[in-house]
Amino acid sequence: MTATYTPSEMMTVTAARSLPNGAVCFVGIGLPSEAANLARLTHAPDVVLIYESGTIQTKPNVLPLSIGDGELCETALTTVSVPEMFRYWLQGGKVDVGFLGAAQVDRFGNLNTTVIGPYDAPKTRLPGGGGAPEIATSSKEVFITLKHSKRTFVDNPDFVTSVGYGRDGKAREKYKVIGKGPTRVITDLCIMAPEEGTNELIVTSIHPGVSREQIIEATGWAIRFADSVAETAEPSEQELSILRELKARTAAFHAASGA
Amino acid sequence: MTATYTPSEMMTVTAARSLPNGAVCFVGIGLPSEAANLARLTHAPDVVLIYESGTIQTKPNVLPLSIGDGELCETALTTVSVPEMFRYWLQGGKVDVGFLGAAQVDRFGNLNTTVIGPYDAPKTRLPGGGGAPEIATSSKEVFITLKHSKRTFVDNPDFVTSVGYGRDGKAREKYKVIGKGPTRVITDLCIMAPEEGTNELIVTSIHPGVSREQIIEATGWAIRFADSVAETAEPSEQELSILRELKARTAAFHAASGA
Amino acid sequence: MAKFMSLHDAISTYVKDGDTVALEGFTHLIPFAAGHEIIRQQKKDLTLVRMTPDLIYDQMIGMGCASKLIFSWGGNPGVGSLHRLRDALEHNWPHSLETIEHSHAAMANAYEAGAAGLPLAVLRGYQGSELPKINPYIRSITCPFTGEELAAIPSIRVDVGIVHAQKADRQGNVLIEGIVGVQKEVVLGAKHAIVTVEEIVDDLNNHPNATVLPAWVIDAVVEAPRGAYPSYAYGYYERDNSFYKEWDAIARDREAFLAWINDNVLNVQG
Amino acid sequence: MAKFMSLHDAISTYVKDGDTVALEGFTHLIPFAAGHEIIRQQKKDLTLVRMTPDLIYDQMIGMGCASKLIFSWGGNPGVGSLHRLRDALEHNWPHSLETIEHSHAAMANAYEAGAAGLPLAVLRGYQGSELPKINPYIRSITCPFTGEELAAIPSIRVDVGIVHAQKADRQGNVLIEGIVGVQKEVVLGAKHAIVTVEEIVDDLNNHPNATVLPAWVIDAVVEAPRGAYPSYAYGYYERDNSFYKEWDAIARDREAFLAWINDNVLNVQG
Repeated sequence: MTATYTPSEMMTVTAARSLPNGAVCFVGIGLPSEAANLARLTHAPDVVLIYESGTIQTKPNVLPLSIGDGELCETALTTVSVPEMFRYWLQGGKVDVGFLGAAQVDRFGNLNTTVIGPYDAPKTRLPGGGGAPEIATSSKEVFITLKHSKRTFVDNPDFVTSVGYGRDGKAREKYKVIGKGPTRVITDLCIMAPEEGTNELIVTSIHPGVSREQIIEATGWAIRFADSVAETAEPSEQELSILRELKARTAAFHAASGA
Repeated sequence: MTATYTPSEMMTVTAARSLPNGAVCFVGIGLPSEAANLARLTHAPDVVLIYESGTIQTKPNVLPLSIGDGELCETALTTVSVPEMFRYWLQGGKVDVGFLGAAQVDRFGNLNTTVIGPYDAPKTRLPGGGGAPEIATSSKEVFITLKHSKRTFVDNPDFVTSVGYGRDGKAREKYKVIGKGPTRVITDLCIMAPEEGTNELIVTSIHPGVSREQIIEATGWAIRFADSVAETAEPSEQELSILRELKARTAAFHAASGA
Repeated sequence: MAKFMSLHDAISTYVKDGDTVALEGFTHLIPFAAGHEIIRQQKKDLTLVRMTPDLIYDQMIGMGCASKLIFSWGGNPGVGSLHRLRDALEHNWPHSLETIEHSHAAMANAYEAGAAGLPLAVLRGYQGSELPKINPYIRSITCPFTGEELAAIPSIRVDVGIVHAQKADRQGNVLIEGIVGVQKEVVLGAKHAIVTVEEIVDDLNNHPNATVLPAWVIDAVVEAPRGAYPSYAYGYYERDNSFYKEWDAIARDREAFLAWINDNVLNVQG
Repeated sequence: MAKFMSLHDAISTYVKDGDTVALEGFTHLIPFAAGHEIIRQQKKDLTLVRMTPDLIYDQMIGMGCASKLIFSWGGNPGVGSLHRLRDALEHNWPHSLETIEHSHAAMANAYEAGAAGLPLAVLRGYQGSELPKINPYIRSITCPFTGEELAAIPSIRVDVGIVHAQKADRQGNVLIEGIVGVQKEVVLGAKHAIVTVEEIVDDLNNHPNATVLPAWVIDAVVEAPRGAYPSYAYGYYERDNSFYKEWDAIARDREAFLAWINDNVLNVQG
């Protein structure tokens, strides 16, 4: 019997499964935070979650709305200053996986979170880089998770805030000291990975019930598929119930907070 | 009635009186520590004492033997890491007075704590710079205290560990960002200060009962005297009794420690 | 040496039109009370520095206090955009706003270097990012030992640094606990520092390695209970995540924004 | 990820002849037990790094473990000289010792930069000092914003970092309190880290901003009660200042030194 689940749940569960137990993960807010905490509550109880607010090895009972909710500090092993977080823990090479979301990603895994349109006369001003530019380069590898659409998977973005493999796919060859870059992109439709040799993202696994046409339609460039494309395993009942409980706890908590 | 006191007590009391109440003082171990704590226990209750071990605003009940005795931490407002101490507090410009001792000082207030004889084939290997090279340059001003003798007040030292005014008296003109340098040297015979224009140390005050000849005899260069030389005020009964109690407490504590 | 002052007097004494000002606090301990007082006193032409402008700068920018913003992430955390910031950047309302944009790592390093009295911060940063193309203050140095090229940015040393903390003792020493962000760095690197606190106590009762700002690095200590609301103060009250969500609708609309400021800032005693 | 190991196994597993090793602890928490185990295992050709060599390196140098010393203040604090260090430098006994000499500020910055993963540390240091004349690793960089010349030195990232701390929990997370020195930095910048602790406890019970080293930055945790004696462990025992004074006479004389080591290190179980 397969469970009933939404594409969004499929994305979160798949993203969560990517994280190995024991990995040290620098967690972006939103989808990455949801996935990383689901991993911790399921197959990866010893995953180490770090947030840029300085909270190390945190185990929030509810998902934080911001990157610095009190819950993160209260459940952390310890909390360090923000300069120390970026200097010792991220730049110091302690992070196995940087887990990022983005407004836009291109075929080489470059992320735009800065601007749509010209920088000086923006059509849409996005929030900006935050921790991502250095999470993208100082983590040993990077996972990216975001919803799949032509607005998010774009060709030739207006800005590269955080590097994947650069606009030519070869940016990482220029730098001596840098992580591997994005090794996996998880969406609500599929899993992508950089193709060996070109570093172009190609589809390596398709979620159950999703067609190749759907993926092609939702991607802003001529997306290619690996020679052998897997079908992503469905979420288990247990994963779904833990995820749903987490989200319910979170909603109840944030509705009541600030009193 | 004048009290009976030793030249060493005269030196400590005079050094202590130099410190204004409320000054932030980066304290070297030994004579400076004795003087700075005497100041705190007498006329300068709000002097802020900082030790390079990271202890800030410390109020030791007994004099520490080392720069990092437990007493310093237990009586401090807070204790920071050693990198933070040197970066934020010293280099960050928070220190009014750097209070230093030395093995040797020359006519321009340069300090040698490194070596007697050639560096590569030392006659006597001294402990080295420790905190002094940057205390000498990052403090707003520097006080130096040491016993007066031809071994300590030398012409052309074998090494300049921590700069006063340089071997030519003009070193501070080269640097844009630096404190004023040594403004006062306190010995068991007299007080010296840099002469305006030349920056050469000249005697500005002579301790009671000390002759000019004694000072000349104890100085390794042709020491000069200010046009108007004061007589240093004697220690008061109160200063002496507080100093003696402090030293007695200290001796008793260290004899009993480590149990 | 810290003086105890009213919020009104602290802001009017130390914050001048045209100053470079940082109200810091990383999600936690954001000095909203102080920001509101700056709005009430109609300060102008400020260069505002903050890693995450958050609602407080959205409000100050919307009220025309700022001519320039130095920042690294300008969103409403977990909610979406800062609409007043966007309105300034996209439509010059209420007037144009110059920006200098960094990454978090760079700004955290710049505050650190400012506290350390250095003119620049050095980090392994911005590799492959296009931020250096639009920010002329991102340059580089070459390591004389390895030949590696590293990013260099100016340190941050502001005219006035403003932070909120849990406690001050009666001498004006301040304790900060929990997510401590860049608060120590902004204060140590500032020409003048204002600290608002939840309460003034006899004894900080602090851990030996706690984050304590001695009174002699602070100019003004202001008692401002709930002074970080709707952000939070660890040990006192929680973040009002609901208000952060509600802000999205308020700030989307210029009239709704002005009405909110009128009711909640201008017509409120500081 | 930290493993609980015996002192013997931790040293024999991670410390190899020829390694660059730092046993740190600024006056407080000096890892004497670990240093003695290195002597017992007769490690050779080590490059020893420590701001203040203290008695522990005096002993290791006297027993011929080191071929090189990187340091910034080589005295017996409050007492005088380190006679074994001086004998090595002045008379090559038991053999010659190369030195690289810095100031405290420089070494503290170098450890900080090592923890931060940088190849160099940048500081406003060594102005007017003659140390750059005898240390070729003191160079400079020029600030691209102000033109100021600043000192640059290589960061410190050792093969094995060894520190002593108060407590580890049963997962191997370590709490350090009091004078924390450069302990965090040496561990974070090291290829391998060994931490000896006073005791292993169920819960660190730590303050939210305490200095905690997570188990995943440590290779070996060793229970070594009184492992910092004759230095001290805040909350456990005080510094034996009397022994520091007595050491002066012991270390002055080669025979007395060898006898002391024989009785107190070699013939003692690790």
